[in-house]
Amino acid sequence: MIGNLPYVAVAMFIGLGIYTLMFKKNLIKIAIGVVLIENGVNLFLITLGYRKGAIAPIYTQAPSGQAMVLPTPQALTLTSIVIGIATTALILSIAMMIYKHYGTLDTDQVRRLRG
Amino acid sequence: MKKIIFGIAFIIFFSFLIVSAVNMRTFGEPTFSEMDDYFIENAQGETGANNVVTSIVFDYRGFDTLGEATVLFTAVVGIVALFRGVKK
Amino acid sequence: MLGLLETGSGFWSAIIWIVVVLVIGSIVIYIRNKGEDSYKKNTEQDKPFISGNPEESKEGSHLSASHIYWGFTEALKGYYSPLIKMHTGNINDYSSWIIMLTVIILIVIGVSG
Amino acid sequence: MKEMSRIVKTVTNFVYGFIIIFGFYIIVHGHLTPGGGFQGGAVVGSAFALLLVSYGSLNSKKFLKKDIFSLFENSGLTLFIVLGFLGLGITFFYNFLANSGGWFGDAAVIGINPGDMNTGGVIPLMNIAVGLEVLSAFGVILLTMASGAEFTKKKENS
Amino acid sequence: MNLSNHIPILIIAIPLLAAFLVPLIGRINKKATGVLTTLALSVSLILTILLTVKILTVGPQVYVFGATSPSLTLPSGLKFPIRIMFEVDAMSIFMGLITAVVSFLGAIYSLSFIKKYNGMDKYYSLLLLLTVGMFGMEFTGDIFNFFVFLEISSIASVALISFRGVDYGEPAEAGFKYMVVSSISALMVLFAVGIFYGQYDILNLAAIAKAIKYSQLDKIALGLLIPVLAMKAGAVPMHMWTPDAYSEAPAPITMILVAASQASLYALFRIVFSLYNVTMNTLTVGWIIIIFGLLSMFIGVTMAIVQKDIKRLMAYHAVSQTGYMLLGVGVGLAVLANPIALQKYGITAMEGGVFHIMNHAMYKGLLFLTAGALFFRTGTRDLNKMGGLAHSMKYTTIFFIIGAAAIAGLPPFNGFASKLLIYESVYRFNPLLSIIAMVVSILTLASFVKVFHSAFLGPKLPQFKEVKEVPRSMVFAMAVLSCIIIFFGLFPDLIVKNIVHPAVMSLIEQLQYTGTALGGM
Repeated sequence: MIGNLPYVAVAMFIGLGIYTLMFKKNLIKIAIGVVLIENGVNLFLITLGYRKGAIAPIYTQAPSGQAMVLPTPQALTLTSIVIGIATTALILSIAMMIYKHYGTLDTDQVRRLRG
Repeated sequence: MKKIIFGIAFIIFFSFLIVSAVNMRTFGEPTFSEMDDYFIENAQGETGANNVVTSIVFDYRGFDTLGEATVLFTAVVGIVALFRGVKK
Repeated sequence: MLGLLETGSGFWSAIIWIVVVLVIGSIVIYIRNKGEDSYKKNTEQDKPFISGNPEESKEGSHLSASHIYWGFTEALKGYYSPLIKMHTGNINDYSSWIIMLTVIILIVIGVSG
Repeated sequence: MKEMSRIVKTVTNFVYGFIIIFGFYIIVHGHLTPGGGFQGGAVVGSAFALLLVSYGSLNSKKFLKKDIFSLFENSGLTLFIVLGFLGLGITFFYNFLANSGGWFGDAAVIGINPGDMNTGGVIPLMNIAVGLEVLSAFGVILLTMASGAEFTKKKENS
Repeated sequence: MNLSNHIPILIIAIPLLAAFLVPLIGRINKKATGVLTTLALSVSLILTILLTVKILTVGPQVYVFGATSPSLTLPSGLKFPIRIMFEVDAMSIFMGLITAVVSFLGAIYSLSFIKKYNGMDKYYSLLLLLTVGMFGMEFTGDIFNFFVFLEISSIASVALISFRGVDYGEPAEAGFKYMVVSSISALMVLFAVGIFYGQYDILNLAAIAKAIKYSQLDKIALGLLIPVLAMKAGAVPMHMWTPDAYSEAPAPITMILVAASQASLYALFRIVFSLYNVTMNTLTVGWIIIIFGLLSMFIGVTMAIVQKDIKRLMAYHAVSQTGYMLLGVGVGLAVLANPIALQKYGITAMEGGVFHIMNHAMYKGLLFLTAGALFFRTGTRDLNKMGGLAHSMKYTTIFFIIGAAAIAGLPPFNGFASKLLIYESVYRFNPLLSIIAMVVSILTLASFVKVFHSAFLGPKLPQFKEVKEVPRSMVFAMAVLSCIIIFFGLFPDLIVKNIVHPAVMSLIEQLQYTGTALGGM
């Protein structure tokens, strides 16, 4: 159990993000919730690649005789971080646009489309 | 009322997350690592790059990287299109 | 045969259907063309009869969309009012429904094995 | 955004060149040391963010041009996909330069070594293409959102 | 260099290259952007048709990126693929065909439709990127690559939905809602990818399918994947983003969005059939999908009846029609472990569901285009303000009648053929489901009668005196779709036998899918 603490941290991240999405009423806070889930998932991927006592998978002047951590999760995380940046930038821009037209960021008022 | 139901749903979801976290394999001891061991051993010979992560990003999974650059491009075009009427 | 779709318990062919419709349609048109004997053109019979009331202007008589099926929605009020209330348009509810369904499906899958 | 005090501007003037050079170092050495096109591009992008914050969005318009950034972005991406297309003789994204002896074509020493710039095949070229794309994408995003912020604020007051 | 081996990547790479070039060309000449887009998408369409012919005659195709040969999935001595690969089988190319047709016609329709907005080059670039994302989702054989393309398509569609966000608030609101829900779905997919990677250290779909053990964690991954992909497809009760997004996007984009949500539906089917298949409890998961289908059908159509906005009404119908697909394929899934029932009615039900995907993309696309034509000329989407438009827009009226008859399942149009397959096979599974499906069909007809009456019939209204027929490129796009609908309606057996049946079989036979990627081990 205690060895799996990083996974529990991932669960906390995702849980907090979901909580923000479900119960917070501010559009910027919702964007933050999305970023929280994203960071949780990224942490999950990078956690999967860890190997005890291993070094980064780069051969340039590496210390000899040591195992290397798994490289694939690092590549995947890199990809998903950049995707996350793109998502966040777009969400925030749209939130700015909504603020211009509605004059508010409250989710209870940003609902002209319903029914 | 609605809030209570959703709150219960959230708590159950959170407990599922914790269960899956505890059920995950032990941290730091991957059970299978054949694909990654292949990369660590052969990346230098096949791509000539010292950095195994970079050789995965641009060679073995290069198409993902194209997709990722495309996502960034899409977001930029989308943001510029969203603010397109804005002068200064 | 071209156009013959096997459905497992029968078949469907649009070509046959069109032929049948053409035959029946021509019979109907034939009967209709024989006509009603007592009908005369350009008399009282041509005018619309609205229980003796005068005919409204053409523009005023167009029924707009929200009046159509008024009775239907009125009769099913008990079904519609909670349903429309469910569509709040609130983004929190959108994400909450997803989590809700995820939980239900996780439980169902977990129980059934 | 308003411009900030003279102290901030002076420090910015002193620092931003180093940040940009460091970013380009990370981009170019992506196949040898930790880093690569994305990371280096993000570092250069942070230099732009620093300039934008310290000089304010109106003043920084004079030296950060959105048009040039978007031109760079498109050309970086086009270079990237063209590099993918060039491998089409064998497969899309085939590393046709690796171990060929030409550009970036030296075979790497297997095992631990001090690093040789002239290795990696298309990887360094792709690093540069992606770095160009990412740094200009950051520039465009920052500038657009900054001018958008002015725009949305103005409407609120009127 | 034999180009015919490279068709799967060329279908994606050519629109992608065009998407990067469009902003560059837009600096020189704005008008050329539309032409370039149409050209790239037409090349893509032709290549898709060529690939369809090849797959139906030769068999599934794989394409490995960066390997020494396109079909070299396993380098010597390895048991699993290490590179990203495309795996295009009959089901993928079936969806790819829909994507190609719909996006090509959308681009042609846009040539006239988008003229009144500025920022044309960005619009076309995003349209191409959306198409690329859909193609990628359908062709890919790698689960992380699927996530990347899912994000491309959702970000491009968000940018297109909020394209009018400068001038109006509602498009920005719809875009925000769609962005949040699609990020949740994409991140849950990524979480599931992490779960698979952590257990098996593979990212290839076929290799995971071979290794899968249906452990506790696999169950959680399945429970995360089903709802989020069903949400992207617009299943009730997670459908609320659908009417918002569909009604606020420009009409040609709405047509493509329908196909994009079907790409998510395809992913759902691919994960359930090709990844898990009989390792899981197919009866339970089948019933989950059937219940999704029933709720979508019924709630979608009843909500549609009370709508006053024409595109919102059609969007609710899109939800309702998605229910038919889920119902048909769900019945097939429920009897997957039972070979006798599968032969008797399961395959027919799945044929109906899969055939309905294509039919729905065609007629719902046509209906959204007619709604766009009405909006183009009258400037409103409110049904209360319309009336008497049949006098001035004759072609649009005819196309609307064809589309409405097809969606309501009136013979001899294509909607009837696929609905008949679903009714007759589902009846043998459970008669009640079939009866509900028929009632929904009647209600669909009723609500389209309402649209037809209030928009097209009645006297010519004074405020619409100047209204005339829409420009030629819009009429062309609608006419092509109508011809496809009529052709499918007259000769459904050709389509079902030659395209739909192989697609269904490629879903059912998991061994064929894994064998193609892993060399029949």
